[in-house]
Amino acid sequence: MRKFSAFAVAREAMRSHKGWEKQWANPEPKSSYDVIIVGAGGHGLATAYYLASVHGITNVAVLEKGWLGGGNTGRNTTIIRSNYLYDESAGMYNHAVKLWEGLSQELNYNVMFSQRGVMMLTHNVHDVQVAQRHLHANRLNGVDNSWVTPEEAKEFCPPLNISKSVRYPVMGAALQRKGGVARHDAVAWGYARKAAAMGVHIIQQCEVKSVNRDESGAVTGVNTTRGTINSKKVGVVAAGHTSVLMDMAGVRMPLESYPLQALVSEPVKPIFPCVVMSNTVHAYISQSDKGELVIGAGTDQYTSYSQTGGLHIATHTLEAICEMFPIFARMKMLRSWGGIVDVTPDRSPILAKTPVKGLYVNCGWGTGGFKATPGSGHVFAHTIANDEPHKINAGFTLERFHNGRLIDEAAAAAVAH
Amino acid sequence: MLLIYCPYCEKELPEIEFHGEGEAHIERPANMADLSDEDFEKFFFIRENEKGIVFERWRHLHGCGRFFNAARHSVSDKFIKTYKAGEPKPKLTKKEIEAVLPPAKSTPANEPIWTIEKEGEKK
Amino acid sequence: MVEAQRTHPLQDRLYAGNGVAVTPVKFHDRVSLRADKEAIAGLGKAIGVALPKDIRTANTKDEVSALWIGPDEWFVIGPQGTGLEEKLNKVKTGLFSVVPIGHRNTGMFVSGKNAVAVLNAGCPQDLSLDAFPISACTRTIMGKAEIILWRKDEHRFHVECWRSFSNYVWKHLTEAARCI
Amino acid sequence: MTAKSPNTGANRVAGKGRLSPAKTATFTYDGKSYNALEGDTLASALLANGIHLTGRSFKYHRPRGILGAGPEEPNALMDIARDKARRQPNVRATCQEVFDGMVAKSQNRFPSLEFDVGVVNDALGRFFPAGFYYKTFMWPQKAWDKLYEPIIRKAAGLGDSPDEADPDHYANQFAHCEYLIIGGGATGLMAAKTAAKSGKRIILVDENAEIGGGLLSDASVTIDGKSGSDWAAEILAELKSYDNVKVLSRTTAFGYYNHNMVTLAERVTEHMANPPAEMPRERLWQVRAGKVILATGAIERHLVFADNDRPGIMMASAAGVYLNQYGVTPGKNIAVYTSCDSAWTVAFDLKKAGINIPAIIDLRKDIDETLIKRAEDLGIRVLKHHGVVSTKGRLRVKSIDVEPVDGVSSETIDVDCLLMSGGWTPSIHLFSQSRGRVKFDEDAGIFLPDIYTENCVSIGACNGTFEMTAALNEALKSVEGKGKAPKVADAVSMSGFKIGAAKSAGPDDFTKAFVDFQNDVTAKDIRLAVREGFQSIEHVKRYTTNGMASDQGKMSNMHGLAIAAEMLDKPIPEVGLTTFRSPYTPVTFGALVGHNKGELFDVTRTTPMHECAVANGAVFEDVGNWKRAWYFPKAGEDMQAAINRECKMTREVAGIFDASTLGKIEVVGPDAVKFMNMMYTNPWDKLGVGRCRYGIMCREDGFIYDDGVVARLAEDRFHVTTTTGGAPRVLNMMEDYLQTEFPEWNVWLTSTSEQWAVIAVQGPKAREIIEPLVEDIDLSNEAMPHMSIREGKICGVPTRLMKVSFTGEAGFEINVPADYGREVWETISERGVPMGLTPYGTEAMHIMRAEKGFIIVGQDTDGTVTPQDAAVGWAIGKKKTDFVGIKGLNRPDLVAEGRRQLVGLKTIDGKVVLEEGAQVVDDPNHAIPVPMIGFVTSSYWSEVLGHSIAMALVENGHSRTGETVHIPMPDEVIKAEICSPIFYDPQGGKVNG
Ligand SMILES: Cc1cc2nc3c(=O)[nH]c(=O)nc-3n(C[C@H](O)[C@H](O)[C@H](O)COP(=O)(O)OP(=O)(O)OC[C@H]3O[C@@H](n4cnc5c(N)ncnc54)[C@H](O)[C@@H]3O)c2cc1C
Ligand SMILES: NC(=O)c1ccc[n+]([C@@H]2O[C@H](COP(=O)([O-])OP(=O)(O)OC[C@H]3O[C@@H](n4cnc5c(N)ncnc54)[C@H](O)[C@@H]3O)[C@@H](O)[C@H]2O)c1
Ligand SMILES: Cc1cc2nc3c(=O)[nH]c(=O)nc-3n(C[C@H](O)[C@H](O)[C@H](O)COP(=O)(O)O)c2cc1C
Ligand SMILES: [Zn+2]
Repeated sequence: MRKFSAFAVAREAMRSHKGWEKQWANPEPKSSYDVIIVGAGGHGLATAYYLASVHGITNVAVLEKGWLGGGNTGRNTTIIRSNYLYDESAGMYNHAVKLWEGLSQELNYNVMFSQRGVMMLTHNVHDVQVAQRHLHANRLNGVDNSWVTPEEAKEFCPPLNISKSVRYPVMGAALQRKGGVARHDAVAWGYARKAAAMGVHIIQQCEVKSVNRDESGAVTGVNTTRGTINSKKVGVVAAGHTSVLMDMAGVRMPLESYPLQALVSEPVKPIFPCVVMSNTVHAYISQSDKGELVIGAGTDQYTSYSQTGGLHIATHTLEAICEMFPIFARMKMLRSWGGIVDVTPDRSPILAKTPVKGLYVNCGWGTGGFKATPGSGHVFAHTIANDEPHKINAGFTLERFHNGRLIDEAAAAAVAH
Repeated sequence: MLLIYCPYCEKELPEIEFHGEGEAHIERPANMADLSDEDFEKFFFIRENEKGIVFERWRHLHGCGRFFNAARHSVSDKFIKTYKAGEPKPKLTKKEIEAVLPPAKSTPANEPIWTIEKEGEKK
Repeated sequence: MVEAQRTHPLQDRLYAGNGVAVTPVKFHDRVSLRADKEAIAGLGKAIGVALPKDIRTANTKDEVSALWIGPDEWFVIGPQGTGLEEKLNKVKTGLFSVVPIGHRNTGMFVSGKNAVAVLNAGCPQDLSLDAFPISACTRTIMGKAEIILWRKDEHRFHVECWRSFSNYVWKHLTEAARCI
Repeated sequence: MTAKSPNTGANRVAGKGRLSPAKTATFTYDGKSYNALEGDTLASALLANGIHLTGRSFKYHRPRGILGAGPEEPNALMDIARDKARRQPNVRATCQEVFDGMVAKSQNRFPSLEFDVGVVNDALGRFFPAGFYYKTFMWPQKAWDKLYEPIIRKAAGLGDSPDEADPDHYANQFAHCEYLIIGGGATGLMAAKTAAKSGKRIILVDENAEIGGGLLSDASVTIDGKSGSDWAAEILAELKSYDNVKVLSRTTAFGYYNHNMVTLAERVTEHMANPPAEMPRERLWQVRAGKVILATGAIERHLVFADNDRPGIMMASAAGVYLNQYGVTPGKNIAVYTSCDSAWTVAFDLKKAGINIPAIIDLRKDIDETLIKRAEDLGIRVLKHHGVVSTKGRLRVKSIDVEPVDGVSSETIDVDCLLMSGGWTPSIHLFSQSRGRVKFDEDAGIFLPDIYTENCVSIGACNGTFEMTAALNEALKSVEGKGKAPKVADAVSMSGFKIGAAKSAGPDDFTKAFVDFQNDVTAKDIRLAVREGFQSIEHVKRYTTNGMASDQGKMSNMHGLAIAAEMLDKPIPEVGLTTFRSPYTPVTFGALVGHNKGELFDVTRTTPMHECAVANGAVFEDVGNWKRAWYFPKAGEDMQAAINRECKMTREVAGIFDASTLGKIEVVGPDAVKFMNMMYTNPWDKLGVGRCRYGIMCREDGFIYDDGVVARLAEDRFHVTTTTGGAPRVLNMMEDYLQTEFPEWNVWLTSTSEQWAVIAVQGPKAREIIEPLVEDIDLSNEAMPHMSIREGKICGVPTRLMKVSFTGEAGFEINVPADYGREVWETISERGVPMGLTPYGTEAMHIMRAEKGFIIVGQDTDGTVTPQDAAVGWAIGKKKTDFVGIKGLNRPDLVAEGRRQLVGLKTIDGKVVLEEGAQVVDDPNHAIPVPMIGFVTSSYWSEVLGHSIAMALVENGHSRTGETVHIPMPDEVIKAEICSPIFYDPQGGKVNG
């Protein structure tokens, strides 16, 4: 892998950029691999990369039905934070943030991780109680998070309307300064490039159609639109499509797949310096390096694999945006789209072994898994390599749904994303 | 915004009058008290989450208030039919299913072309 | 001791302009009536107007009206002091539930040539005469509030909502009227 | 209005165009004042005044001019203002009509449009290939957000965001019709005319100010023997006479959603000099159509060649529009570079208007002889099978170099304007949004509608039917019309096309040949992306950002696709299109928000006694949609002082509280008890008529879902109360079970939350205060014990009077029909206040219930707490064989050791009030992460007890009474003792007064 650098760009400029190599190859699938990862999203690619870099397992195929990074990774609003309530979550997301901090250098790919701060607004007494509970738990878990007054919030985010006369005045906010955003595409591409360089096969346009198992029930491989590919270890990292894939192996999942929409405005000069989210009025917003306001909407109320949803969901969010930031009412929506989010009953992910020998699953990230990408890939690689969960994902099991040991970020009134 | 036929109001009405109520045909076990943990998990947590024909519950919350069921394709988001609560899961005809199959989008990256066989595979 | 008087949630309100008038409906008796098949006929007799079997329609006799809301649900409205509750509870045949909601609900009339346009600013239903003829009624949405919509005439509608939503619904209707 | 006979520009062509020279308007552009004709777009007005230069490009800051005449415009994006607050960036000068007093500014330049320091990016352009930022700015690690990112951000972004709240308002309209016809060109009009007679409801929309589409700019065509524009005008007049037809101009269909919902953005006042205050600026239409007729036409493509982006280089069809519609010529010496017939017609029109046409350069070998003949007759030089290989001129094109397609000898031609045409791309945006599937037509080089998934049809140019007669026949058919289309003569031919790189943009050229103008994507960038392994068109799009600008690639996508396909050596359809998404053109947030702002942003619910609280100087808190009186500060009192007084007075004398927001459900029917037994953990059989009981409701998972007091009014009638926030979801859950699990049970549910105003009168003097106001009810403890209900009268109106207490004091909750609430409250106050009756708010209520250890669902529980955890296990009917939650409750983890259980906490230093949400630990000195064993759910200063009180969920709390735990705060560690949560009147004698 030839190194990326300002110097390399200058050198290539001199020969009109003829010298760049492919960032990843498009190999024909081999007949078998040590590990198959299903799904070339951020989490799948990261898993493959850490299998290679941490565990020395490079005979790995990542199978992708479409184009790599084209799932939720390629359509998310890229909010990164770790101020979750429960110890398990804090452990997972904090682990991820640590990895984010060095990721561009580690991958030699600028993922534009920008710690501009994530501010979560409170609008009523209950919001404040919930925020305080998070703040105290975060502090004792070593997670950065602090309380700011409406005035401090305004200073941190000038477009914010803190007038007392609005319908739901801002009563303060929880601010995680280490939180921020990253460039979604770059994350997928960076992992793909480095993983490919270490020998991982990324096979696109290759849809897994069924999962093969021997008489003992153990996994032996998968049938794809590009033929049968064997492996004793298969990791499913298919987000919205997890139920479909696990079904192929006879495992039923506690998941539902909903459309989640987002939209961007036309690009403007820097106006919005951070990330702001509000659970009570349902909106979250940031400004990308290209200048668009990136705005996340909610899920539609029915399950769907269509990557589209109703306009009323997006407008509901824009109402909240214009209420909190009245100066944006004359901005224009440039494009809207949807993804398919896999939602668990307790809104926490599943990263675990399954009842089927050799089958591993990483799913249930729902509306908020982009932030976890490096951490998730890192511990999932560990789980596959050692057939044993890492202590960070030990709690994110499938069993919790029959013993009831849920990690209920939803019930604890945590917010999405 | 979907258009949903309410089998009680006997009319196609806008989605915002309705409330999605999740997967249909999950009966509450009569012996709830002594259900096994596995069976409770199946009942309360496990979902079909079908990519294809889904059977789901709706409530005409801001209308007649009735709960009812629907058969819908979860990729085209088109309804095959809606039917009253308590009615058995309908057997869908080939014709009914074909009518709601989504065509592939033209980009090769996107969904494969849907065929009746694909539905057939599903138990 | 002086008897406490009612306070109308839309006291002293009035809007007229742009081909629409919005006016509060004065105090009425209202009942949420739920009944099984056997009871229907008797209940109708009791209040002097048959409970409509036709979906989404209202029957009116004298000043008492019964609106079809759901398969076993009717909204009955009559002038204050009609004694709807008492009359209905006298019925002996069939099973039913009578719950007075005269104070839960508040009404307003929307009338004029632009009435439909004003309603459709927040109500997603097709309100053309074919889809929603005279004396049609339905529970539906007005912006972010639930309402009962009842067409009294081509250009005259009766809108019902819960009292704490009435200010919102009023504001929505009048704001829409301004924008016509 | 402006001066006597204002000069509206040197480039007006006498006798051309459709605007009345009488009406003029004045506007400023970059500070300089100009005149325009009313009806001018900003673009036509600028061109009339000889201005091409309108902006700087995104990345290289290259000077850019007006390229098109419609919504596809990538370059001429302006900042348009009426006044300081009414300013909008990135407005297309080609769509925005000039109004008198309009202030327009160019964007993305510093310090000025003519001299922009950003151009260094252009000189250094080769250092900024596609995706360069992914490859650099990585060292040192910290420098990204601190140093590089701010620079990149400053350079990126087009206009400046508005900086003041938008004073305008916007409207929404739901509409239904049998036919929604999108596009008011020849085909759309034909369809509308035909359908109108059917009497069906028809909506015809067009994004332009004037309806007529291509016809308006077509000088030659005749239909029915009339000029195209006259024919259009006649139909329009006819349509206006039908009241089943609605015609909306300035209205863009921007989204095609499920089940034939199409959304329209109507620009209502943006063209007016003084919009009436009442009028909305824009209106959002949400149209549910029986059938959608797509007559959206086609958009002309540019040609991809070296330096094809200089100001003065523009689309041929645009020049046709400016000349024939606005009477403006874009230049005096105009060459035409094309691969499509329609551009020839434009050349002829210009020539006839007296403009010099040095040459028509056509890439094609064989060209329709009649075109060549007409060119010769007009004395226009024709360069067959030639291409433009370079252009000169910094702020405006000066000259072009022309070469035979397969030759080298180049010739320089001086021009002040160059028109180009790469042929037409059908507007299939909306069709694709409807999730229809397209197919590729090799011969015409266009994607066309193939499989439809909604009830819609494409007709005319958007269906690839460029021949007008055929298009009109499609229109007839689309609405089940009979007969034949009117006779068409001299229609413009639109055949001939070029997609991808033309000569001088080839693989081995070092030039900048632009594919996407706004995002500065060149042919080179597309090739680089493919070379680097970005083989999916979706990857190419994202790596180069081709088609991601505010024009969404209306002109560039086909070129990008063709260049990528060539590199990949794959046929175009195999590479495929990127996904079309809503909106078709950008839509103002305000329009999407519509009425739902300010007062209408969300419902504000107030209780019947709200005005009484206001009169008492209440401070309100938001609880869901409700405004609830939080506390009642007297002059000079802060919150703490007020609530201390409210608690004290209530406990010593009496307090009055508005509890109307509590949810109420009337459960009626012979099976009511059976139903209650299923819904609540409690048993209900033994609850006598006239008695009340506190009930707990779980979900099947066994966690507390809601609670409330339930009163039995009759054998078959219960008055159920729920939490304020829980009311709707509890009723929904009850209905769910009733309708879907137990439909055979005879019981009905009705929400009575708002039927009853609820006035709580609590405290030692409560009875004394209300007794004289009550009729037909004996209030004595014997006749009416704690937890009972009676029906009778108060203040002469019916009441459901409950003897219940959420404060621990003897007290009543008086339910009266809501409209009476206000006067009943006032009457009670008139009598009680002199005796010391004190209004108290939700905060005092919270304190007093906490002093009694009563939980608040949602504060002391969070959806992970079982009745046992919350110390209300007694509310579970031990003998019951079924109720919602009976299994969930007994799952392994819910009965396991170490669950968090609700306890009281007494701080060792009673003056210290714990913070709600503070975490409880055993070992405060433990290194981070510190194991947490619970948290504080409720905490208050208790004035009555003289010390702080708190409730907390603590691991194994129920068996740890008396033990000391630690609550670490940022600056200190607080010690507290685990105790019973019942702090006040543990024996509970007070409720009996
Ligand atoms: C609109 C939106 C906004 C969001 N905002 C945020 C946010 O702000 N912050 C945050 O942290 N998270 C956010 N999320 C969630 C986040 O995007 C996801 O949790 C995360 O990207 C999941 O990554 P993944 O790699 O697991 O899934 P994906 O990126 O979806 O990858 C799964 C891949 O599996 C492939 N696949 C599926 N089936 C098959 C098959 N049969 N064979 C082969 N391949 C298959 C898919 O094509 C896909 O590429 C958002 C999501 C959406 C949709
Ligand atoms: N300038 C020309 O020579 C020219 C241009 C177009 C069409 N034609 C010919 O004229 C005949 C009929 O043309 P047509 O009617 O198919 O196309 P048209 O271009 O004449 O009309 C299409 C109209 O639809 C409008 N439109 C497009 N998308 C819209 C949207 N989303 N919302 C609202 N309005 C929208 C356009 O502004 C345009 O006014 C065809 O034979 C075609 O070949 C000629
Ligand atoms: C953070 C972020 C920023 C985006 N910015 C733009 C943009 O500036 N312009 C644009 O056309 N699309 C933008 N998109 C949307 C993509 O074009 C595309 O809609 C999205 O990746 C979903 O893919 P699909 O629409 O092809 O299904 C952005 C997407 C994300 C996640
Ligand atoms: Zn209904």
